[in-house]
Amino acid sequence: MIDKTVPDVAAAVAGIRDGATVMIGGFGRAGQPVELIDALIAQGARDLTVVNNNAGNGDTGLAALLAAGQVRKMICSFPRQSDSWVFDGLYRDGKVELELVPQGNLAERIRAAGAGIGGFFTPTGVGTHLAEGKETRRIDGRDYVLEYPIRADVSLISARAADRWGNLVYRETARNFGPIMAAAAETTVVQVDEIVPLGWLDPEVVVTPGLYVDRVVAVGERPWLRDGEFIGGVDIEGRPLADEDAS
Amino acid sequence: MIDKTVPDVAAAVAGIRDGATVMIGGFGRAGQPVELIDALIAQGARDLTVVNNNAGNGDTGLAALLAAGQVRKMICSFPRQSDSWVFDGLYRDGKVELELVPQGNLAERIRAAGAGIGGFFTPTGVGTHLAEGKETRRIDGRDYVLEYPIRADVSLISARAADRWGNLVYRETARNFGPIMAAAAETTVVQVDEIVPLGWLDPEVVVTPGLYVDRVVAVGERPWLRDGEFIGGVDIEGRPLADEDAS
Amino acid sequence: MTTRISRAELAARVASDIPEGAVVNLGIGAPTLVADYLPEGLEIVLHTENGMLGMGPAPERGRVDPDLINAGKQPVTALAGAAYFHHADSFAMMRGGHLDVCVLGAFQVSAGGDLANWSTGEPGAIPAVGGAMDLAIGAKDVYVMTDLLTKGGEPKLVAACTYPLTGVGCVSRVYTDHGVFDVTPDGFRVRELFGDNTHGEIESLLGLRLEV
Amino acid sequence: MTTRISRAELAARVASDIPEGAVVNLGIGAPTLVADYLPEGLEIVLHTENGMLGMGPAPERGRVDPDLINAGKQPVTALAGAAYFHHADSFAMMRGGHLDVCVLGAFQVSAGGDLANWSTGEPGAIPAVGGAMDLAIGAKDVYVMTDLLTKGGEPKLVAACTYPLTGVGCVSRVYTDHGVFDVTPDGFRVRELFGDNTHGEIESLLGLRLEV
Repeated sequence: MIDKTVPDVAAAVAGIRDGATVMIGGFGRAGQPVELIDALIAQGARDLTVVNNNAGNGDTGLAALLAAGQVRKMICSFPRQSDSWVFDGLYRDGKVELELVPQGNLAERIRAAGAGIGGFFTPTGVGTHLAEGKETRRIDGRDYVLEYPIRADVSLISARAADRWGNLVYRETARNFGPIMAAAAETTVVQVDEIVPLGWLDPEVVVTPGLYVDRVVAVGERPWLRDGEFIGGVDIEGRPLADEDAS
Repeated sequence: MIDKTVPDVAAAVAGIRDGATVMIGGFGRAGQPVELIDALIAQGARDLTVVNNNAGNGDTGLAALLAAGQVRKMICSFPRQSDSWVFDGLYRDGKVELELVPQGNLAERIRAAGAGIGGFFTPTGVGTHLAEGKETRRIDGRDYVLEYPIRADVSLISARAADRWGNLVYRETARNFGPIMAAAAETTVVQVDEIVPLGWLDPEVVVTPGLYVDRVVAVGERPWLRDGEFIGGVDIEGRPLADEDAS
Repeated sequence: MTTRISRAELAARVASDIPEGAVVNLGIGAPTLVADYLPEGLEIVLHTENGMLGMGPAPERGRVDPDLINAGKQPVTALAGAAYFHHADSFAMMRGGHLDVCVLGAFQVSAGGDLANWSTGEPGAIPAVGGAMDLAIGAKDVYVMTDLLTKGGEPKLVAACTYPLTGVGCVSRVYTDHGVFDVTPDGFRVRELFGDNTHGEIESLLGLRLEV
Repeated sequence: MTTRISRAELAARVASDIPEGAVVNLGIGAPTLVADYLPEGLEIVLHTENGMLGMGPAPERGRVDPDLINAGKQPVTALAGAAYFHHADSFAMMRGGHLDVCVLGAFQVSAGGDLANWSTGEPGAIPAVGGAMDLAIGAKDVYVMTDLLTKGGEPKLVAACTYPLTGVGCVSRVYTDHGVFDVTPDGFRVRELFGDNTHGEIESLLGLRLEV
C-alpha cells in the first residue's frame, strides 16, 4: 500500500540537511506552510537557501525561520513589505544574501526545474539590471533573456486536502506556488487541513498528482473553515475576530 | 455582458482564412472536435497547416479534412496508425507535407507559444535525426536541443462544458491538448457538450480560464453520457452497441 | 497654474477607457483605485497575478478569507465566472499576451515607452521587484497612471529614464493628472489635456516636445 | 539451442522487478503486457502519456468510454487515486524525471545504452515518433523489453545502433527472451541468464563481449 502520510510535522521535516535549498510555498501568508516552517525551526537545519515569493511577514512563519538564523540566502521576488522587518534587519546587517528574481521568471524557473527544461528564453527583465550579465537573444523580432531552472532539495507547501497517494487539492489563491514547487524538489512535504480516503478526490480536480509528493501531514482545519466550508470570522492574518467585529 | 457562445458550428469556424495554421485538439479520437472539423470542411478554407498529435483516423474528422484536400502541411508526432489510410495515401502521393515532432516537444512548443516563451532547451530528441540542424547545448552536464514555440491562427478544440465567459472543463483523457492549444492561438474555438450558466463551474476546477477562449458552440452530449454521467454502451469509436453487445 | 485632476478623477478617467470584456490587471497602489470606477453593469475580468481571474471587490465585514487575496495581499472576493490557477500559469497568461490591459504606477516613463517603477536605485535600499517586470510586458496595452511631476516638481515623462528600468519600450499610454499621452514611434503624443492645460504649458513643464 | 522464454514469461520477469509505489509507463506493444503480471495487491501507479496517472485495466464489456484511453488508444479505466492532466503537464512529468520506470520495445540497444525503436530508416516509409523519444529520456530507469535476436537472427544488442536513434545513453536495463542485461559504463553486463544459457553462448550469438 502506498501511504505518504506521516504522523506529525517533526516526521514531515526530518532529514533536512544543513546547506539545503528549501522552497517554501505561499504568497505572503496565503498558502504559507506555517506548521512545517515551525517544525523546521525546531529541527534546526542551518545555512539554508530558501526560495519563496517574499521574505517573511511579521514574526511568524518564514520570518521566524529567518529570525532563528537558519537562512543563508533568500531567492525571492519581493522581500520588502510593510511587515518584513525581520528580513530587513538581517539584510542590512549583511546576515542574509538576496537573489532577486522577477516573480514570473521565478515561477517559470521553478516550473522548468520540475518539467526537465534546461533553460528558456523569457521577455521579462530584458534591458533591466536583473538581466545584466545574462545571455540575451532576439527571436522573431522580440528580445529575450535566457533563464535557468531553480531546483530544490526540499519543498514545503500547504494544500487543502490530500489522499494517501499524495494527490492534492488547494483552496483559492492559496494555490499559488504549491503545484510548481511540488514538482521542483527532490523531496516534497505537504501540510494539509485533512487527509481524505483514496478515491475521494475526483481525478478531474486533482491539481498536484501524487507522484510529486513524498510526505503529507494533516495539521487541522484553518479557523475560517468548518468541514471545508468557508465560515468567515477572521482577520486577514487568520485570527478569529472578536464577536463585535464578526457581526 | 460577455457572451462567447455562438449559435452553430458554421458561426464558430467563420473567417478561417486560406493558408491559416490551425491547431486541432484530440489524441486519436479522444477530444477530437469532429463537429468543428466538419464545419471547417463545409467552410472550405484551403492550404492549411494543421497541428494535431496524429494525422487522422478512419474517414471522419481530421481524416475527412485531409481527404477534402484542404491541408497543405501536417505538424504532428504520430501520423502513421492502423487507420490513417487517408494521410498515408496523400503523403505517398506528395500531396501533403509532414513536420514530425516528438510528442512531448510538440506539447511543450505549443505551451511555450501560449506562455510567451521564446524558446527552450529540451533533452528530448538530442542526438537523433529529429534534432539535426538544431542548436544544442550542454547545461549542468546534460545535453539539450533548442526548440521554438508553435503558434496558430486558430485552435479548434473540444471540452465537456463551458460557461458564457469561455471557462472550460474537460472529461478524462479527452483533455489532452485542449488547454495548451487554447492558449497558443489567436482565435480559439471550442465545441462543448453543454453550455452552463455563469457561476456553475467551480473556480477551483476550471481547467481553461475563459480568457483563452473566443467562441463556444454547444454540439450536444456524446452517446456514452447522459446528463454528464457515464452510461457506457458504445464501442471505442463512440458508436452505440447493438443490444446484445451492451449487456 | 495648470489644471490637475485628483487621483480619484484620474482613476475614473482610466476606467472609462476599458471596454466590456477586457481582461485587466490593476497594479498595486493607485491603479487598484481604477476598479472602483469601472462602469457598473459592464463585465470586465480582473486578473490578479497570484492566481485568479474574475476577482471581485473587498469582502463584507466578518467575511475576510485569508486564502483569497490580491497581489497587494488585501482580501478580495471571487465573482461568478472566476477561475484559480497556479503561479506559473498565471504569469504565462501575462507573458503570453493574453491580458488586454495592465495599469501600473511609474517613477518615470520615457518617450520610447521605457518604464521605471520598481527601484529608485538608492544605495542601501532593499530591492524588491515582485511582478513589476512581468506586468510591464504583460498585456496588449500597458497603461501607466501617475502624476505628471514628482512632488519635487521633476517631470516623470522624460526623454530617457534615469531610474533603473522595469521594461523597455513597453508602455502604450500614460494617464497623468494633467492629461493623457500616447507613446508613439515619434515619442509622446497628446491624447487629451485636462481643463485649460495647453500643449505649450505641458511641454514646458516637461522640457519635452510632444506630438499632437 | 539456447533457452528462450515466452513473451508472457518475459512480461512477468519485468513485472517482478517493479516495486510497490513505483510510477511506471508501459510503452505501446509488448510492454503493455507487463501490466497483466504486476503482483496482485501491490500498488503500482501506471502513467499514460496522454494525460493520466492511476490507469486501471480494460473496462468490462459494454463499459467502454471513448474519452478514457491509453497511449495505444485502447479503452482503459481509472483507479481510485487517479488524476487527469493535459499533455504539457504529462510530458513535463516524464522529462522532469518524476517517473520511476519506463518499459519500451526496441529495434536495437547499444552497449552505451543508445536506443533505436522508432524508425527502421527505410526510404519511403512514413515516419512516426509519437512519445518514443520522450519516453526514452522519461524515467529514472528505462527498461527495454525485447527479443535478443531479430526474426532473421540478427542481434538486437549491438556495439552501436545502425537504425536511427530514439535516445542517446538512455537505457538502463534490457530484458530479453534469453536473459537480462544491465547497461554499465563498461557495456552490457549479464544480470541473469534464463535456463541453461551460458555467458559464452550469448556472447557468440551477439558477437559482443559481455561483462559479468
